[in-house]
Amino acid sequence: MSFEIPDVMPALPEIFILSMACIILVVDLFLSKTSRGASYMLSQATLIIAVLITVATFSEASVLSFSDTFVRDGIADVLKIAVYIATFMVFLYAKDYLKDRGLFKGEFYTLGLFAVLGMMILISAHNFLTIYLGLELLSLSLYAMVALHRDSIQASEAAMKYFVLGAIASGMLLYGMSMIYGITGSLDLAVISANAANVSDNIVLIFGIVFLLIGVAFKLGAVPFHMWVPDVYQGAPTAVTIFIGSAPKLAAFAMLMRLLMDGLGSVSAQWQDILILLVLLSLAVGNIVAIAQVNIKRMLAYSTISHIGFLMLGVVAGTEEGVSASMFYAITYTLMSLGGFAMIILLSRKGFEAEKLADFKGLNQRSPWYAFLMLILMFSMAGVPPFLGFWAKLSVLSAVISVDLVWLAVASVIFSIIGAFYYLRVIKIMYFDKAESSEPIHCSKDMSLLISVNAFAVLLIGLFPGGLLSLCLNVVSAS
Amino acid sequence: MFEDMQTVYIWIVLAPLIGAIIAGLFGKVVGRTGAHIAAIAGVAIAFILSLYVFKDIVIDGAQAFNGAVYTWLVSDGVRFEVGFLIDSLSAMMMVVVTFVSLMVHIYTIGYMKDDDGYQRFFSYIALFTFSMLMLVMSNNFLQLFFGWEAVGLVSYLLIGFWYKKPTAIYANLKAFLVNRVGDFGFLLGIAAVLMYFGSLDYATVFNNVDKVNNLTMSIIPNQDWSVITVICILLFIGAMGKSAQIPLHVWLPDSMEGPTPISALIHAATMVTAGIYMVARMSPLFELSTTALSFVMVIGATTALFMGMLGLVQNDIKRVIAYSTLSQLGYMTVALGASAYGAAVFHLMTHAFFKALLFLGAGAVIIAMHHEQDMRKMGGLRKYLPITWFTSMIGSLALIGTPGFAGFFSKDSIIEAVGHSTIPGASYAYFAVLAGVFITALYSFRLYFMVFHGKERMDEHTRSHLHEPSWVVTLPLILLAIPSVVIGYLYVDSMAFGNFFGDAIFVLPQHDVLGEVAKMFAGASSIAWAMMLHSVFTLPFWLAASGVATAWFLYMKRPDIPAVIQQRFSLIYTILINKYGFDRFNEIVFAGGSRAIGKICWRYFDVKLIDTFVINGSAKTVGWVSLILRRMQTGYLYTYAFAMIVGLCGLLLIFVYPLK
Amino acid sequence: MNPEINIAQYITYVFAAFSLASALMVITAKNPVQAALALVLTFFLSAGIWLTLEAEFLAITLVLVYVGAVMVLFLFVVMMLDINMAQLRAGFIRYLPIGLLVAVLLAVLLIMVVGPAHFGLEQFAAPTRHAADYSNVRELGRVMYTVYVYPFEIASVILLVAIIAAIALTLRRRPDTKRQDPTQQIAVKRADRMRVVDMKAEAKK
Amino acid sequence: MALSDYLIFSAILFSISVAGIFLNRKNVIIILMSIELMLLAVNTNFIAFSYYLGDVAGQVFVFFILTVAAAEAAIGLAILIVLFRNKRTIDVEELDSLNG
Amino acid sequence: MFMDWPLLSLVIWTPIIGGILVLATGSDKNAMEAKVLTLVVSIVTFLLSLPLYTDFNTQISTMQFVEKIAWIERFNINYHLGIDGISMPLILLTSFTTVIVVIAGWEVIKTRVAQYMAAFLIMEGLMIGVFAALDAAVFYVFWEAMLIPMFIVIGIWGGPNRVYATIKFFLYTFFGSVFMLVALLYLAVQSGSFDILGFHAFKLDLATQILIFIAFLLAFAVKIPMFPVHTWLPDAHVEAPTGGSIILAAIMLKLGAYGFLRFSLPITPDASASLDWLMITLSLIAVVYIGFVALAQQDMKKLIAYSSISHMGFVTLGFFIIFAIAQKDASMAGAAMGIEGAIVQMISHGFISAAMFFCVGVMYDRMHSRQINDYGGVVNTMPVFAAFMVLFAMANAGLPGTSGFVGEFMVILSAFKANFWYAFFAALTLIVGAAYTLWMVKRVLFGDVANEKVEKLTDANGREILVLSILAGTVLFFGIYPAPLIEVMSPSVENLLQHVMQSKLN
Repeated sequence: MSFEIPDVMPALPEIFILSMACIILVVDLFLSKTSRGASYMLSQATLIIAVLITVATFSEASVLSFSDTFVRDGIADVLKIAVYIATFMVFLYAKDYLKDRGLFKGEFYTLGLFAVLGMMILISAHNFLTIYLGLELLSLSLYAMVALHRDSIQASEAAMKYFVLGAIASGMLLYGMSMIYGITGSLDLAVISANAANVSDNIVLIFGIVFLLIGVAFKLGAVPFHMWVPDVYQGAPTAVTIFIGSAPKLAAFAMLMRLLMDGLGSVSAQWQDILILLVLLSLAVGNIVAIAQVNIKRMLAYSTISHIGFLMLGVVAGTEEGVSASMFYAITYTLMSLGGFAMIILLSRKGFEAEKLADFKGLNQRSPWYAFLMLILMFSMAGVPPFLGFWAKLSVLSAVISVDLVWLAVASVIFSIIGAFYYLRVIKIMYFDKAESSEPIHCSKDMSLLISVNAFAVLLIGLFPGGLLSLCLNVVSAS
Repeated sequence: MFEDMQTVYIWIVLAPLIGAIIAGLFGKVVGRTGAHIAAIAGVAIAFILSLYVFKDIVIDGAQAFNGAVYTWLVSDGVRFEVGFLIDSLSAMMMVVVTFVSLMVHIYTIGYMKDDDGYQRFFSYIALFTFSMLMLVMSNNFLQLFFGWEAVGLVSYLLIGFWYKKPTAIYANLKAFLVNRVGDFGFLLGIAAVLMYFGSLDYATVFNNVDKVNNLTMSIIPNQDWSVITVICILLFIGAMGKSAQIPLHVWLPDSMEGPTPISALIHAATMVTAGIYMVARMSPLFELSTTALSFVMVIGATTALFMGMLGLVQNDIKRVIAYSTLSQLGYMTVALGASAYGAAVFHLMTHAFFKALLFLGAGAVIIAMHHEQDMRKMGGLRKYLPITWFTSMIGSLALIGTPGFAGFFSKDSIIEAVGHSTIPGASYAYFAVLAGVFITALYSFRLYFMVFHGKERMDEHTRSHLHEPSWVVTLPLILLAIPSVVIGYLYVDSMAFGNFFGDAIFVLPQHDVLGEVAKMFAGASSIAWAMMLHSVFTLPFWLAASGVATAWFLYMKRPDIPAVIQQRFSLIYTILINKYGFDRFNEIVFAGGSRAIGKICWRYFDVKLIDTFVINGSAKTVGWVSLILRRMQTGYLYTYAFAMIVGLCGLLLIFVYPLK
Repeated sequence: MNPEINIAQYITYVFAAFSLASALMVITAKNPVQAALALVLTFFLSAGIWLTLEAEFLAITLVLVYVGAVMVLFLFVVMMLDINMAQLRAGFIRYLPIGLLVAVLLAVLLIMVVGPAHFGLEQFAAPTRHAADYSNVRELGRVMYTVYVYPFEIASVILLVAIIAAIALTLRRRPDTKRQDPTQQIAVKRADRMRVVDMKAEAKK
Repeated sequence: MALSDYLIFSAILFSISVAGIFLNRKNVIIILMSIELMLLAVNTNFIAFSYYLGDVAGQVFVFFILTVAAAEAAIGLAILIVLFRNKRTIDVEELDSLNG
Repeated sequence: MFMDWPLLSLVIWTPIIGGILVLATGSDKNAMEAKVLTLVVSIVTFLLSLPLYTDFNTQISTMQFVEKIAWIERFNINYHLGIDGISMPLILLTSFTTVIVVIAGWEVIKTRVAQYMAAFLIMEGLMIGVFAALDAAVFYVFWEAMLIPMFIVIGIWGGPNRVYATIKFFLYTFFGSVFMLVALLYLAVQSGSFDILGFHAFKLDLATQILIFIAFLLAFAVKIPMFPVHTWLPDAHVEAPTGGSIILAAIMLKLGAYGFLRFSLPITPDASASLDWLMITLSLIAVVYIGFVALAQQDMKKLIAYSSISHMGFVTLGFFIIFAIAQKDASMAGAAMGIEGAIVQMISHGFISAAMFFCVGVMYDRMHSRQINDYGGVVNTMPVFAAFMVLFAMANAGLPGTSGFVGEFMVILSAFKANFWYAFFAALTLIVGAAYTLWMVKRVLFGDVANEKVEKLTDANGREILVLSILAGTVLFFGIYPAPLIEVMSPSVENLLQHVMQSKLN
């Protein structure tokens, strides 16, 4: 057999991140406790440079490398940039929180960067194998990060649950992959796509797809494979929750898109119904159960589940518009989720986790500014215009309507009404309830700035969403 | 004098309005004197100009004026305008309205001199004059309705003038609402007019009656009703409200809670006759529907007789006159039903004078008695209040139709006209109006004797302060007494039987009862004289005379008998004292019923069914489902794993198994 | 039919049967050590099955990596954690029926699809066996560093992460052990050790 | 031997491992072992397919799965130890501080 | 002279940006600055909106002051604004009412003044945006965004049960509008853009039209609100601060009615025609049933709220009788009057309900009670105020000479053409409306001084009299001379009618 040395240039960002992660790992060993800031700074620099590298080499065209196990296209680049930025924000938001709790260690950053690498691999995967490995790299890093707060009973419990359920899910994913492999005879997504169309045995195909989808659904947190989400969100240190709740959703979306569109796009009729069922269940359970929550981290977890329902809606459509809408939704959701969790971090202090809804009482009296930021985020999550979340919903709804699934759109919006209630409740608590403490809110300048930028991005991109929407559509169409 | 008559008309309505604004908005600035000067000046200008218009139209025989002042709005090709139709009918009404109003204005200076709301009162009555003028001068239904409602508003404000009195504010609400019931029909009538005539202009409507004459409409499926009949009855429902015809009469007696001057002006002389005026104005329509005319006649006859009977048992001086007013309005309505529009309007005019006179006289008594209105505490006032006594006597004589007095001519014309009418219900009406004559005489002189003659039943303190009120009170009495005597004689020829109204009133030849009556006096140089001569041979005269005699016997000669009668005929008495139960019925069925419906609708439908059950219920259900689903998140790893496996099995069962 | 193949077939069936039996033991064993040992047995037997599928290298790897390393790690942890065995068994029977039901249901659902109807010999004919000089290891080796170099690199990163994670999570300096930190000792300042307290002279009562 | 025989074997193995996960209410370690069983089932699937398809990719996949599984086991056990240190137990039924 | 200015954008964004500036004044230490700034901004906006009237061409029915800029190319969404004779008066009403609201809240609001004022300014811009939008997406954005400030206003400055009320308000309206969103998206997907005028021309079969109509109905019926989805309104009104009630009644309710004109009727004319019986029934239920319910109220604000629902019944009645008229009479005479009457009713109700709520607010500020039973004989201590209140009560009861009469009158006239019974039930409001309004007036204003609290009342102050006078002037002006109002809307209504009568089915 002939073999060409693969072109490594498309994978430059991955290589860079990997190298930097290793460097930070080593550097951190030689840092004293007081100079841990260096690891942080290095990590942030890494992410910024990664953004620059990706932007500099950005191209909408699709490039395959490493014997077609790796693909770099516009979707990948956009999602990766989003991942870098999200992670950058996570690191910044997490800094004070980690410091207060004695978690300000190099491991957080190295594991974080490895998780980023895992996401990038997942995003650029073009082969079952790379999908699996990327997923595992990401998951293993996250399991470890959840457990990083070693003295916390909740964190270790959450990590254990996450780990076990994650392992089951990847087992199922693998089982599905084996089935698809068995009937299409390949692990390469393009080949699978070509072969799947000719498969005579639909039963086995759907059988495999069910298992595959369970793997993805777990990663996304879709019902009924969502059970880990609330527990992990609540149990993990908020600094980790914010990470789990943001960037990995982009990767999970990429995984969904790669598997279903790149790999099984030719047989979309076979998976559409399954996905619809997952969408409806996620919307229902996510929105309804969130109402009963008193812990805001848990509430946001259920909110995530419902958002995942919406996110998958675009993919249900199976069109370019649909996928681009979902991609837009993923990016949008990441941004909102970051802001939401950042608010929790903001209100937390040493020895105090502001994770009860009641901790937000009277925030408007204590700090109108932060209350306003949270208001933007909550309304955006509820899908009220002019905020970003509305356009995300509009895009996916428009996508499903354009494939004549109007009933699905109607069902979705009904659930979003239920959903609006608990977002409103947060606002109600902030604005209409009396503050229990008049203590002013302290936080570092950089965090304050970033959280403002974050919330205002939700508003401003909401006012001018055209660029991002077009970008998503263009990259999806080009690949 | 004026280049353009339209300017005159505009000033006629504007002058009282300006007076009202000055007295109302700037009452504090201009003070009491300023307020009454402004209001009286306004009305006086209106009166003088009205006289000028009367001369122009009636005496000089100028062409009737019909023109728009401005366009209210144009919609869908229909122009809604505010404009004037000045013909002999409106000219006459203008004079009556402004004259009585002026008298009442002057009288008020004395009557209200101690009241805190002096300026407010002048503002209201001036505003009333404006509204009433707008009503009578209107050349279209819209403006008619404007004035119609505006006088209702002022009436509302004036009945409740003493807003601290619970009875007053009850009465004004009642008055407004009952009037609204009438307006309800009126508005529908207007809508029907617009629908079938395409315009609200009188002229256009009357010119097009032929086109609509034979049309029918079906309100209840498969029941075709003549459009004209429907329109007329709907419009007449409006008149029933305003002119207090059974069963919408209930507000008028209660309206006596207002100060006496407005009882005279609004609830006797002018506003309540708006319905009569309106029907007369609509004669071209009503003439085409015998059904409507019968309806009008029966209602009017019933009112005339039965409301008069209520006057027999009242002891409140103003209420007696109020029931008398109701009865007289019934007479006018009967005349309308008999197509004797001229007689109706003629009676309207004479009634305006003598009823205003009676009311103002009663007011003078009330002032003198220190706001005592119970006749049982009066008596023998003749010597203390000579002018009041004399003018009141003139009023009473006019009311009962003593030959020569104003009321005689108008009332007799009506009775004769009804006698000649052949439409269904005419005989009942004829009986009613005849019986009414006796009743009228009886209650009128019952009042007269109880107040001015007989034993002095007031307490000592009151008696010691009894004296004739000042000239501002007596002057209007005298000025009103004059027309009460002479106006009938002067105008019976032209108004009732002549061509006074010209084109303003239209009567079909077969309905021309007044023409028939006139034939009786054919050959006489003056119908007035002929009527007077003829009267002594007619039933009404003797009925009236016997009424007076009965009153004298019962209340002067044998004051003990009424109590005996009261006991003997306690059932009838109870019925009368309860006013046939209309008030109770309305209170329980309509007022109570509405409130009950409202409460039931609200409590059970809005609150219970919609809010509690559907809205909060669905919210609760979601919350409940939420709690249940939440409980499924047990926290146990095996539950979660189990859920995943169940999910897997479920998906396989749903999507894979059916394919097999 | 070739008798040789038949024997291999029987061996496979026997291996499979025992493998499943020992797998059942894994999940039903009273003692985690027993479970671990049962798992080892399962792996061994499965490795045997893999051999019949001409995956010699992987079979060996399974034994070496799993039995040799992973299971030892398991045993090590089981021994290290001081677990009350008796207590851990409670409640198993109570949930057995429903668990069994679902497990059987799942098995049935799976088998209906993967059974002969879809994967019988008509659909997938048995491939001819490779010649004796065929090297499974070489085949794997040839693609591992060429076609699959990228996954290979990723796998190495995963192992690295596992190392980092394991260390980060379990390596700890016990708070109750007393250690000396020379840098701290040198950097000590007077204020850290001594506090000058100003006390007022107290008058005798 | 038909491919289905191998697949049925792994399907049963898969079911057993699944049952092991949710039947086990006391010991997290057994769950970890069940996961290993599950991966074994998957691996068998891949190898069987690889053999019947005559494609080496399946075996490569298994190779990586084995690698990852080892890493996974390491992290899983590490988490287990952390958990044990915190709670002094690995009883599944006591892992319920997070619920609802 | 203003034709070339982007006037619509100015009247939309001036208050919004002004609102943000007001927010920036921060804490209550700078309350005065915040108030003055708000007043200036609201007056400037009002002045900016005046040229919309003066420069309006009443001869044409097409959109005027059009602005169109590409906004979101991905969905072919344009920032497309423009007004016709229907939306222009409503915009003026909005900018006018905002000034009133600002003055109304001047001394009453004492906490978080800047936020309060800013909320109203932002709301103003958003509401004007709804009226001016010619792109469905732009419309929807404004439509929904408007809920946010109102939610906050009721929630922060509202009464004791404000949280329930405001969440009910938000979810209710949100419930309705999401269905509209789906319908709009469907139309956009089918027609390729969000252009509302494009929707008007877009052909749809009857089944689709009916579904779309129902989706729109849910949104607009909740907003108006129509029976039986009206129960949020009394709660919201009762709890809202005076300013909130005024805006809610004066403008927000009109948005729903406006939606029928801009969306339901022209986009789904055939569905509207086939479902007109439903709309008429609901409208008449609103007029009669809600009237009776109002009669049973003990809370003044609730009473006025129910009265609002009842009055808005006339609006929907006016819109939907046109089909019955067209059926009877091919010349359509009377149809335009129905719609014009309905629009006049919208405008007039804007003034009157604002005035009524302001009156209640004036008393509430002194007594801290809205219960009718706590009052009695207010006229003794507050004569000037009482005079105004009687005027507005009369206007509310539809007295001729006040603006309240015009719309009702036209609608009843028109309804008679459609069917006698429509007019009959609609005209019942003459009685019922007067009953609940005047009964309240009687119990609150008239009578002897009921208790010590009433005894201590002080008459309306200068600021209050200013507001009352402005409103009274407007109410009387439009009652006496409504022609200018009809004149501007006439061509647009004619145009609309022609469009609606053109079936989309073939």
